[in-house]
Amino acid sequence: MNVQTMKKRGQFAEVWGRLRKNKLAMISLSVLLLICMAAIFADLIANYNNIVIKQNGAERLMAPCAQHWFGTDEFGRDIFARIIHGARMALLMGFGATIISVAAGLILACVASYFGGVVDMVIMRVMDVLNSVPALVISLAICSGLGAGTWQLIVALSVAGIPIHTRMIRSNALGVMGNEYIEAAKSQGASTASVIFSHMVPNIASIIIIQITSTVATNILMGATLSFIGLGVKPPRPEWGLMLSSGTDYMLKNPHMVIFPGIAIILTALSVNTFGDCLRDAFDPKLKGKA
Amino acid sequence: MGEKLLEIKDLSVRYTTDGVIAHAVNHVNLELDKGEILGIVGETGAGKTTTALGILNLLPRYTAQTDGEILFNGVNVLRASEKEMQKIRGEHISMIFQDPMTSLNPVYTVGDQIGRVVKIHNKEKGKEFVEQRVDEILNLVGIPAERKVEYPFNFSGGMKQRIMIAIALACNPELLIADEPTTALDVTIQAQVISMMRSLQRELGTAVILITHDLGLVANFCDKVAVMYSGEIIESGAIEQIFDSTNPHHPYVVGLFGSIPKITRKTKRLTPIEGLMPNPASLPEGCKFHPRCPYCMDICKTEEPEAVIVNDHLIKCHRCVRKEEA
Amino acid sequence: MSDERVLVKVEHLKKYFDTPRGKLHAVDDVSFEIRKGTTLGVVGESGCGKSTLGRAVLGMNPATEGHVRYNGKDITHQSHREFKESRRQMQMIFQDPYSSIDPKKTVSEIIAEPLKIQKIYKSRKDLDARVIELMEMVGLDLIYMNTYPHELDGGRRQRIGIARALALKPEFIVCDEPVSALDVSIQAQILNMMMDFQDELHLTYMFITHDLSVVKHISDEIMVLYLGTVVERAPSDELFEHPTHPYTKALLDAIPVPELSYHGVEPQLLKGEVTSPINPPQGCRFAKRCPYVTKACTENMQELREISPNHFVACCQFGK
Amino acid sequence: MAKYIIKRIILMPVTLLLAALFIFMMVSISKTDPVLNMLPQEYTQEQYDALEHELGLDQPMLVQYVKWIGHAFTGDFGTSYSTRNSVWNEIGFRIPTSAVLSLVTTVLIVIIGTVLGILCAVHQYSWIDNVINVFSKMLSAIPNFWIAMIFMLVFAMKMRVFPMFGTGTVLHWVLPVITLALPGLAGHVRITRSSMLDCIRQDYIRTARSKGEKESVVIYREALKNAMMPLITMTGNRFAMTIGSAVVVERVFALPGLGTKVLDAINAMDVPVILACTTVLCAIYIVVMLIVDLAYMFVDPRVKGRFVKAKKNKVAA
Repeated sequence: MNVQTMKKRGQFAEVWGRLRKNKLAMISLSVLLLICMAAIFADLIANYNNIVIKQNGAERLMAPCAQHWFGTDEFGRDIFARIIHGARMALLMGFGATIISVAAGLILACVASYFGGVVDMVIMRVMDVLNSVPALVISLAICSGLGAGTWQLIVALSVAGIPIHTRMIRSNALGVMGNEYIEAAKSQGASTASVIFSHMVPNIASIIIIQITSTVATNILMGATLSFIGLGVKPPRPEWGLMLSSGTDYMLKNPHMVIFPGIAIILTALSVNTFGDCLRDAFDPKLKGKA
Repeated sequence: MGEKLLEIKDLSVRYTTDGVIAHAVNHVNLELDKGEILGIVGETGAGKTTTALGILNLLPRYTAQTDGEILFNGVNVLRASEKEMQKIRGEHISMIFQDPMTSLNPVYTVGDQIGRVVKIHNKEKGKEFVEQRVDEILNLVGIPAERKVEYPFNFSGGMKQRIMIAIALACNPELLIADEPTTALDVTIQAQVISMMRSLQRELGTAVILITHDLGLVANFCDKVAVMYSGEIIESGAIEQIFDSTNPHHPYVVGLFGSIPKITRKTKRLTPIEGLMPNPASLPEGCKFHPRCPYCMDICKTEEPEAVIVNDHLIKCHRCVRKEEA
Repeated sequence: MSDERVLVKVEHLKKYFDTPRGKLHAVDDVSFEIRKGTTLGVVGESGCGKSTLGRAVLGMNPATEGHVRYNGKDITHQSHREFKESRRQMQMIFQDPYSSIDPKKTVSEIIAEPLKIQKIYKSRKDLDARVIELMEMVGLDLIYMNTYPHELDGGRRQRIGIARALALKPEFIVCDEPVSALDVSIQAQILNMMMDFQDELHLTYMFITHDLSVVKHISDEIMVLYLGTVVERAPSDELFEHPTHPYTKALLDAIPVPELSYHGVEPQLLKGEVTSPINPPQGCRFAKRCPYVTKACTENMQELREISPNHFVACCQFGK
Repeated sequence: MAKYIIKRIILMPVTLLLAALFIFMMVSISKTDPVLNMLPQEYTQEQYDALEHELGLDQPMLVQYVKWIGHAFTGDFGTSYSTRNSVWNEIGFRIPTSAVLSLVTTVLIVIIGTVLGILCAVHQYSWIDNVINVFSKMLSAIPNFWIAMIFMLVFAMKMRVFPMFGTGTVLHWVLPVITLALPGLAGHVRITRSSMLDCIRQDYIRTARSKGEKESVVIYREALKNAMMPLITMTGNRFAMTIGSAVVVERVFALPGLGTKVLDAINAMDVPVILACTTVLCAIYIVVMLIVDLAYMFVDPRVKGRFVKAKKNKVAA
């Protein structure tokens, strides 16, 4: 008995439909995909050992030319190759740290909003204390504790992000918990897990996705900042913040060492931010309505 | 037949959002005399609130297009300048809204908000006149004047609606539009608010347009009734004509009366109207009610019925051709 | 009043909530019985505790004091397993069609949820067949099986809620203001459908509402609540013909009746507003607003006294 | 009212203590052993133990924390590992620099951001709105140390309009404040705009219009006061972000603030100085948060009302 039913258009299919119509979203998405491609195929474009790290004094501080599109740095390494490899680091920091802190935030928020009472109070007080320490200060403390390095940097960025995400997801989760369909599920004898995962999480999924896109950009900037002040990635690994920090000394005469990594950071952060905004409009279009 | 206060001539309102055009109000004609009480009845989406906002010219500027005229004391409100409208709103026409909980500004005191409307329309008068008027109107609506320094969150739903009425009647307007004023209130509080509105109406002689979906309220409070269905007035007349079951009525009105459980009689099953309100973006051809009408004829599907008026009792239906009433 | 066996018996049910400003007496010493196949109407204004009572009877938030017996078995405090087991007999229909349906699930998933939790059907085919059967029962077009609730109007969403409640073939359904959020014409369709189900499936309803004309139409017996206490209980016709408690009289008088004879009629108004349920004073809760208040009213709690067959009133002025 | 203030004031040091504990734990789990790099190349075990005991590193972490906090309250942050003199001399004079930089920038952001945000909200979808929107999107994607470098390159090095490093005249402060303010400004404008738009869509705005109010009065009196509420709490978060990025801007412009000191201390693993700087930064932030909270309480009638009404009820009952 084939029942003529409307095609099962999931909510995400609908959102994708709206996104496709939005020019800005497509541009920012294509830029983002380009950067991801660069990150994934970095080894094919420039071999890590002999181009990205090998120092060759002869071609020191060359301005952008045919052979080196973005010129070379103080050790004669090709900046274009280093930026491509740097993309890998930026995306790792951006998405890696965000996923960890949003996941931790989600778990803490779900536990806090579902059980409420003492559990909620304890978690929230811990978050208040963490929140009373500026994010960068948290990262400074963690970097000084764990020392410099890639995974230490990701840990620092994640921990700095947890309080904000927990607080944001919790307020949305409490909003969802107030609805009667949660009470209806409980009235059917549904287990705690099924109420959280089959009812609460899908309803806060759109908020989490919007939060992820906005935090990725922040983490990319924060990661570059920490590397810039020497607490993030250790040389000789190629990282945009690190390249900028070494570029400060030669800035006056060879500005190219400072311009290109900066543009790379801005391009990535801008495309992620723009895509995040378009995503938010696509998720609940009525927010965009006229006054 | 008193002197004409408000005339709505062939009013149509269309909202366009994201390319979709919704016909909220289609060719509405209404009249209201001084001191008269008109009830506008209809279900969700019938265009009641849109008509009311049209009278105050408060429709959203970008998305709403209006045709036809709304004459208030001879002035066409739809084409009036914003400056002229600001003189009329609050002083000649005022409005109270459905949800008292959100209609008051949470960060200003109650006395402040009532005083604002008095100050706007009596710029030349001093501060004492405003304060004295605020105390006076607060007592009229049954709220102790010393509570005017408190904020809206200190008041219950019923009290907030009284404050809204105080704001609306502070400048003694000629017309008060009440958009479902008591829907959000309990029935005993509704009785208090309605009886207060009735005494104030008699005392100040204000004309009232009461928008509601509760036929009982209309029978109790109004002189004239207009029943709206998907943007059109399908039946209107004095309540003696509408609530008299011996008169012929539009099938929708018959269905409405059939859908309300009676207190006085024991009925086993209600006789509801089948189907749902049509979508304003894709209204059916011919008579808008034909998909749900039990007496639907072929002509109803194609041709829009004429509004037949027999001594002030208007019915818009092909079937209700009536002999000339005495 | 069919003399069928008593399905639900509630004895001295109390439900208190602790608030920073004191103890909130949501439900205070309420007792009643519901016979199988009949409908008990519970009516009262906002804040009278009718919804809390409905949820306490179903065991969703356990009572502070008193007992609820279903078919003789005490179900006041149940373990999660017992609670889940008893869902096969007891279900609930919620008030707000927009908030009681999960917007991120399709219509068939929502209706099938109780069946999945109770793991009744092994194969997916049987499950779908049952969902289709339920949708046809409540008058939902099968085309909507895979649509999302936000595309549907209030009336259809409430039908989904009813289908979900009927999924496990329950005996007893608590309806918490099922039609209050709907338009008059849709309301009539839903009420007719619920009364048909009562006759066909021999259901027992506890119908909670603030709309007196609706409660008179659908219930066999009506209980009037005020600030957590029962002020009057009687068969529906008896209550409307001889309302005795002052609050019931004021309530009935305040309903606007759509008939010409009521034009311009001034109802007998109550003074003031509902008092706070937090740390309520001793004696009758209605004393502050009652036109016939005496000293006796404010001293002791008023018990329900039978003034005529099956007609109980909690007021010292009557039924001496 | 007083009860609320006292509660907040008591809560402040508790939060500071807990925040300091968190930082202390983070910093002290570091693998590098400070005692080692203070000893000469070859050293005997006794010398190691003596120094370790002198620095108090042999006790369990909790005891160290309590001792450290005890001294900190009296202003004695212990002795710096690298310079061997008291930490307070190292950082005491730096606190005003950091505090002034962050406060001035935050005030600048809030004032300009609020004005621009309101402009965007009132003229939604007009050219002003689009221009400011694009700029704020761009600015929020640019790391502020990069802006700092570019400004220094253009204004200080090439055009020599402003001095490059150090403090002294007001000119020295212009570039750091601007570079610190720009990214924060972007965020603040967007938040003000959305808060204003939310308030403009509320029912009481329709009520105000039905009173015959002029449109400007409706926006700037009825909507604005409600939109200000969330902005006050946002100022607190803005100050936190500004303190964070001030550390970096100080490094670029070599301003003698806590930021530069803490960065050098981290490289040299000078634990007491790290602890002192980070805790002082936290203290500044927490004090400002308290002020913001109290300001919010005075402005929002609902919060204030909860206490005033309680008093009045007692009188009335």
